[in-house]
Amino acid sequence: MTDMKSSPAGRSGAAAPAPDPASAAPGQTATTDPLGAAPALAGRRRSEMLYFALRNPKVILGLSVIVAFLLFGLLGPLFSEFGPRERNAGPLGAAPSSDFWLGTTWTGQDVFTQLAHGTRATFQVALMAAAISAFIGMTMGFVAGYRGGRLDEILMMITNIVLVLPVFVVVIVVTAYLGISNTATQALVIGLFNWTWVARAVRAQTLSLRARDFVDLARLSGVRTLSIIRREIAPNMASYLVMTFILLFAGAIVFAATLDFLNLGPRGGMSLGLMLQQANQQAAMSLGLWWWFVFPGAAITAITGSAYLTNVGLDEVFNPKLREM
Amino acid sequence: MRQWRRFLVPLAGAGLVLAACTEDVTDDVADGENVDEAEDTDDADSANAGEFPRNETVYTGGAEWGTYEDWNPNTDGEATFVRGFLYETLFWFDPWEAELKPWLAESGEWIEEDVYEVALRDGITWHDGEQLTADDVKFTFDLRDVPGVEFPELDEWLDEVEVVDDLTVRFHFSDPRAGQWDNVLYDREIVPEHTWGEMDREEIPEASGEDITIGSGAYEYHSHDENRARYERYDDWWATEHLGLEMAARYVVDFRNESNEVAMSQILQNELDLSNFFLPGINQVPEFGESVHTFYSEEPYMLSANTASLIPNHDRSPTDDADLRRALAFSIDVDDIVDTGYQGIVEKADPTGMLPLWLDQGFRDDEVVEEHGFSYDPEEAERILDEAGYVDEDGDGWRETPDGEDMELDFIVPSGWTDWELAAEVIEENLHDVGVNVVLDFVDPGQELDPRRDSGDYDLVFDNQMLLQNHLFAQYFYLYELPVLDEQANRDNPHRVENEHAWELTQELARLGTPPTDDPDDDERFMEIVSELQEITLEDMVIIPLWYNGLWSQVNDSTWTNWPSDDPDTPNYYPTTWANEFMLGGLMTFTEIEPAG
Amino acid sequence: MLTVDRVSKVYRTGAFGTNQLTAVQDVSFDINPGEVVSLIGESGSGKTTIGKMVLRLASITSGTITLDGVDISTYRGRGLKNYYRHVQGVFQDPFSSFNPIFKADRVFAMLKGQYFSSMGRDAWQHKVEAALDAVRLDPAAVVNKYPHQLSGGQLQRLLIARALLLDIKVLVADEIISMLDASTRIDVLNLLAELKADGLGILFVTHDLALGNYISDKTVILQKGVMVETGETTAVFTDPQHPYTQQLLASVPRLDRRWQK
Amino acid sequence: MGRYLGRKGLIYALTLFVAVTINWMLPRFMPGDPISDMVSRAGLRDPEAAARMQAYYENLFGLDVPIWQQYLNYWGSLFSWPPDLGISMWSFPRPVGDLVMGALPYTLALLIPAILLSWYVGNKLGALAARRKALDNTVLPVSYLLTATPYMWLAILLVWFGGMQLGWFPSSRAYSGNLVPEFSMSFIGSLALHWVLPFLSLFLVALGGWAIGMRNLVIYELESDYSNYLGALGAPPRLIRKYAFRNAMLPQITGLALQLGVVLTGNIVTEVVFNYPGLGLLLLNAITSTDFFLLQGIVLFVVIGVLICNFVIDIVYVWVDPRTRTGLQGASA
Repeated sequence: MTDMKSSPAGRSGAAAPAPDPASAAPGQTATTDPLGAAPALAGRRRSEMLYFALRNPKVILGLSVIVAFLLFGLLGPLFSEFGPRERNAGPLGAAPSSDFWLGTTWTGQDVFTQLAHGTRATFQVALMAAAISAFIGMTMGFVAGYRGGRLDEILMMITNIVLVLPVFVVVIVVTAYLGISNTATQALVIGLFNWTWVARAVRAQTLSLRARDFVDLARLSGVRTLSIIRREIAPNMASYLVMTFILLFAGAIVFAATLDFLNLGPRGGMSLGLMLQQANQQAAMSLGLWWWFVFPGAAITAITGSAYLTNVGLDEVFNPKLREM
Repeated sequence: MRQWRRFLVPLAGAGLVLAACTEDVTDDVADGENVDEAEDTDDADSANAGEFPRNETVYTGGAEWGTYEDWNPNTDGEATFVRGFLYETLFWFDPWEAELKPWLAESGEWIEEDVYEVALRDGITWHDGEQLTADDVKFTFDLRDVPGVEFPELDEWLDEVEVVDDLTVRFHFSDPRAGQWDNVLYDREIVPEHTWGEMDREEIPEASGEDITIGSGAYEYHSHDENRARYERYDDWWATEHLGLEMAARYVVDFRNESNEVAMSQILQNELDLSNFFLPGINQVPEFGESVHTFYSEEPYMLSANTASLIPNHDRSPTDDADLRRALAFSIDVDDIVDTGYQGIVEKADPTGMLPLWLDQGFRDDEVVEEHGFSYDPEEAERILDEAGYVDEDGDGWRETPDGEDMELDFIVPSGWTDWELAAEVIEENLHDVGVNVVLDFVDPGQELDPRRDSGDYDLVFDNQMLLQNHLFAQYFYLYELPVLDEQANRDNPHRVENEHAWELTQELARLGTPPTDDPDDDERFMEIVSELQEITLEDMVIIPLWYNGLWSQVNDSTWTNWPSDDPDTPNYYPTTWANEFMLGGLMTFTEIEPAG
Repeated sequence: MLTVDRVSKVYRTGAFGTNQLTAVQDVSFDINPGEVVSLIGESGSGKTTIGKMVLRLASITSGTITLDGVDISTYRGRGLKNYYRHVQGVFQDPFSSFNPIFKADRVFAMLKGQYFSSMGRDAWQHKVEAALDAVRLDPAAVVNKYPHQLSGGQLQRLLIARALLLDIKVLVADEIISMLDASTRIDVLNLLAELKADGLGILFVTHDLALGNYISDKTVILQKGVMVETGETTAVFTDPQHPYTQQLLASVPRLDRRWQK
Repeated sequence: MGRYLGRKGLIYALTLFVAVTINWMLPRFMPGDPISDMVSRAGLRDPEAAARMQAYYENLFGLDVPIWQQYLNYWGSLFSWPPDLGISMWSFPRPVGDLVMGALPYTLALLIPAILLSWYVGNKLGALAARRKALDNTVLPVSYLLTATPYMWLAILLVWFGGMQLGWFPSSRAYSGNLVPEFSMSFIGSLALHWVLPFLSLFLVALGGWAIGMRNLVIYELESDYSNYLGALGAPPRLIRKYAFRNAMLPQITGLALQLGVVLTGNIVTEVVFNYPGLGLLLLNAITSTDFFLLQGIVLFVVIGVLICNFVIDIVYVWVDPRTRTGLQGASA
């Protein structure tokens, strides 16, 4: 059962605009037109793609920021002598200074340390959640698009049902009932509900790639279905899959931060959302401790914003029409 | 696109108007009758029924965490001000002097060993003009056997309520628990028989009471929605004539708030006059000392409302071992909790757990505390542990039990209660320092904490139900009440201690009035019992008192002044709106405030 | 050798397959070694569907297709793989037949992986070169090239060479020259003629009557999925029985006549 | 068109069925027993009284019948009028329906203007940006910044800056403390003043996304074959832009449906930050007080609301896109 939102018309990428219910970026994939991009890709070697990618200022800027934050999350904690929740690390509620670069919280926790640990946890959750969403969404999309028929109908029915459900509310409810004890569970819950647009988009493209003769030829060569999807179809969508993953990653960051902010996240650790939650709960605004809530929010914004930027850049790389604009 | 614009712009506003309309409608449906009534009784100068002039209105908050749905004074959990403003009690309790003061009652005394006589004030009327008489008092107390009504056990020791005349009531007791009875006297609101009596007795606990908010108090019900309840002054209040008390505020609006930080911004922006929220950091905002005040202008800033303690489970190994409990008591650095967790807005608790009120009354047995008390001393803690056989044999850094088993204490902490989370983390560090492995188990406060505490599924837990009450018996009821049930749901004895002797003493204590009474023998016996209970409690280290949770109270004096404080020029009542503490001075607070400027 | 017996194909469309579309109805013919059977019809007549059914790329709704007496629809897994050892296809659009992001000779590597995994490198190289030689392609010109760097004719010949690597008995050639330049068409046709001479059975799917006439031994004419005429090519073309065939033949432009109003 | 809407209707009906069923199942099959919690909270010492209370509540919440009957009753109560969503435990004994209806106007007052205005202004901005390079250079980065901003952060910044630093707007509640909801100028004025900041936090974040989407789509359309063709035919640029804009609108309308869930998410955190008494805050209250019946009621309401909005958007789509009317694409499988 196809519905027109994913019709194999030339604009199918554009017709699945809201990439991610939590990412708040409706037009993000609007111009991502992998079917249009495929022929462009066809004539180009991958190294050539990489060449363009590494010369696209958007990709460079976006990736640098993400990598910088990743490194900060990985290495930052090593440069701090404090624990993320350690009280009295410094004076109480101190403004940023040379000793405490990002200031301290109301109980004297070091904001820099919290930010480093929070960034690490946020990356962990987001990468795991994105991987889970990507796996489910792509599997559903590939299988539905490749096998077609009754299976396609059933899978798309499931997808459409989950698509219409207000995902965040569902996740909140599930979280509330189950209680989330660690980052892996949180990633799993986010991942489990955040794949629908991936499934639809991947299916639409699989559907169109599947109609190409080279797929039939692979079958005539005795290649099994799974290998055909993996070796013939997926590589043709590689650029799109990469971009999908980036969007999922950005979405999962916001998603996890929002859950943490509502105190529905894992207990005990530290994340960017939790920092915001604690700042809000401990009235950082009233106390005038702006550094407590400005930095974690800015970090989330910077990471997700950079992910979007990278995506736009990649879009230009894969879709030369855009590059000329 | 043009037509789009025409279509959209009004839509933006439409949502707001919709909100206004719908609210209006639900409000009419919910309490239309009462609004009409309020308008009827209004003087001609009542300009606008929907608006409360700022300078005639007191805004309060911090007492209501549910919703304003329970207008039934006969059950627990009523909406804020149902006790005190609408319905009143016979007495109120003044914690400064530790004595009951007459309220609806003119006087009350034990005329026989087991008979207590109350004389009501003359000329008290209900809001609808009916007289408040002894029959109303009898009606109120005769509800004691209805399941679900407050004081379910009163029936076990109060035999009969006798109406002598319109203004005199005698209570005949099978077991005259004087101390406990005082508690009932200032806690139980008298309700009018002519409204509540029309209901089937059995249905009374389930009634919302919203349609019969007729009390005797200083304020009448005005209206409410989920987030606020509004009260309007009752101008024929009896206390004006009898006690010369007047309520300066014509309206009182009480807010339910979602969170402390919201209350913080509201008190700073003069959107609350009296806030009974826990507002950590209130002593650090620029407004503090200017427009915003607490009871004390310096540490500890707050009066003490209850004792927060670490509760070890007596029903589980290894916390059933007094030596271990004692070692825990010595290893906890309460000052650290007070200084960093609370930034000095609470006070460290006395080892006996007694609230300052009782310390001031001289009930602390210093000798006992000297011998059995505790303070932060990790070395002593290690010594006790070593001696009791809690040593680290396998070298993993953690002590094992004397039986050689691994020891891991399960400490359940309500997640999201930041102050308790912090305190728990301090304790975790402290215990780790002496080699005791404790694991913080952050659980959902509503869903998991209460059931697990009540059923004894924990090793360690915080609790603060040792409350500010009229008599020390309450503290020892909390500590020793028997029998221990599968579900200790009434909040007493969550640590599941079984000490028959202590329980006997406690019950005996409840029969004695707080000294000084008219009977020196009783007073002597009272002191004996209290000393012995202190000794048992400390020796057995039943619970580990940590700090006094504050009677959180912050005021903004921009609109209303003369709030209670330790300044001799101001009243010194306990300024709280919490339902259980309101008759401890909260009500008196409102009789003292004055418009600013 | 390959027998198509009363084969039909019905597509289900719409939600839950509520609509049916009959693409092929009761078609029967057979192909013998060294025989070219042309399947002629206009677009939508079901000729490609038949080709796909023979190649097991589309399921058979009813009827049977047998190869050497074995029903091909029974093949699964290894059996199917073995079937493809004997039956192969070449399609209309050479560019679509190659995965655009890989080099063209990957189609050989794919076969090596599936069918000749034990064969040594040199032996394989030799075999590929022999196949390329058979289709008259210079290895140096086609190996290590991307599809877009090659011409349509080269690509089609690559595909035929690929099929030749296997031990094929039947080749399904679906419009294989319709997208080629006129100059390369004849080369491919001549190649087919050679293969036929070597005993290969060929199912030649085309919309072009003249081409069918030129190449085939037997002809099947399809109209809207129904087989309207079948028989020896010469018989069909000289003495068409069915009005549709007659009409078709009458409408074929003839090189030897001028177009007249 | 009928077929297209029929198919959509089928999806929605199935979604509703699944959502209602899951919603019904959650409190019954998840760990924890709400009724026991409620009884234990009442703190009865007498086990007999506790048992009586348990029975009373089970009867009250309809839990004293076989599970299949509970399920059927659940459906029955939904289709009765007014729908019976049960009784709240958090605000016992108020009906869940009452609570939801009380909170709904506030949420709608935030959501409807935020969604529609952000959509309108965002699309307008995006279309303008696609046309003017100079504008594009400012609109695009700002839009990316906005769309990457988490709702709660923007809300916190607005509270801090607009509410605390500047003191221009109240930063919590829906109307001032000295008012009673009624149809008066002062009340509506207060409502409007309290509405500004939470509205802005929703509006701004959503705005960015729409602007980017529209800009990209218009550029895409302007570069498309038909635009080039029109240009080659000598059509005036105005006309080409008009076509491009019209075509670019279509995905933006579909996007509106998909965006619904996102804005709803933002709405929850925004209401939490601003203590705005809408459904989001109610939802969180239901969760923190483990009021499963209220939770169920809200979720059901939200799901139905989202389904209705989706359906409306589908109808609008049919109205805007002629292809759906002829069933041109609806039939493709």
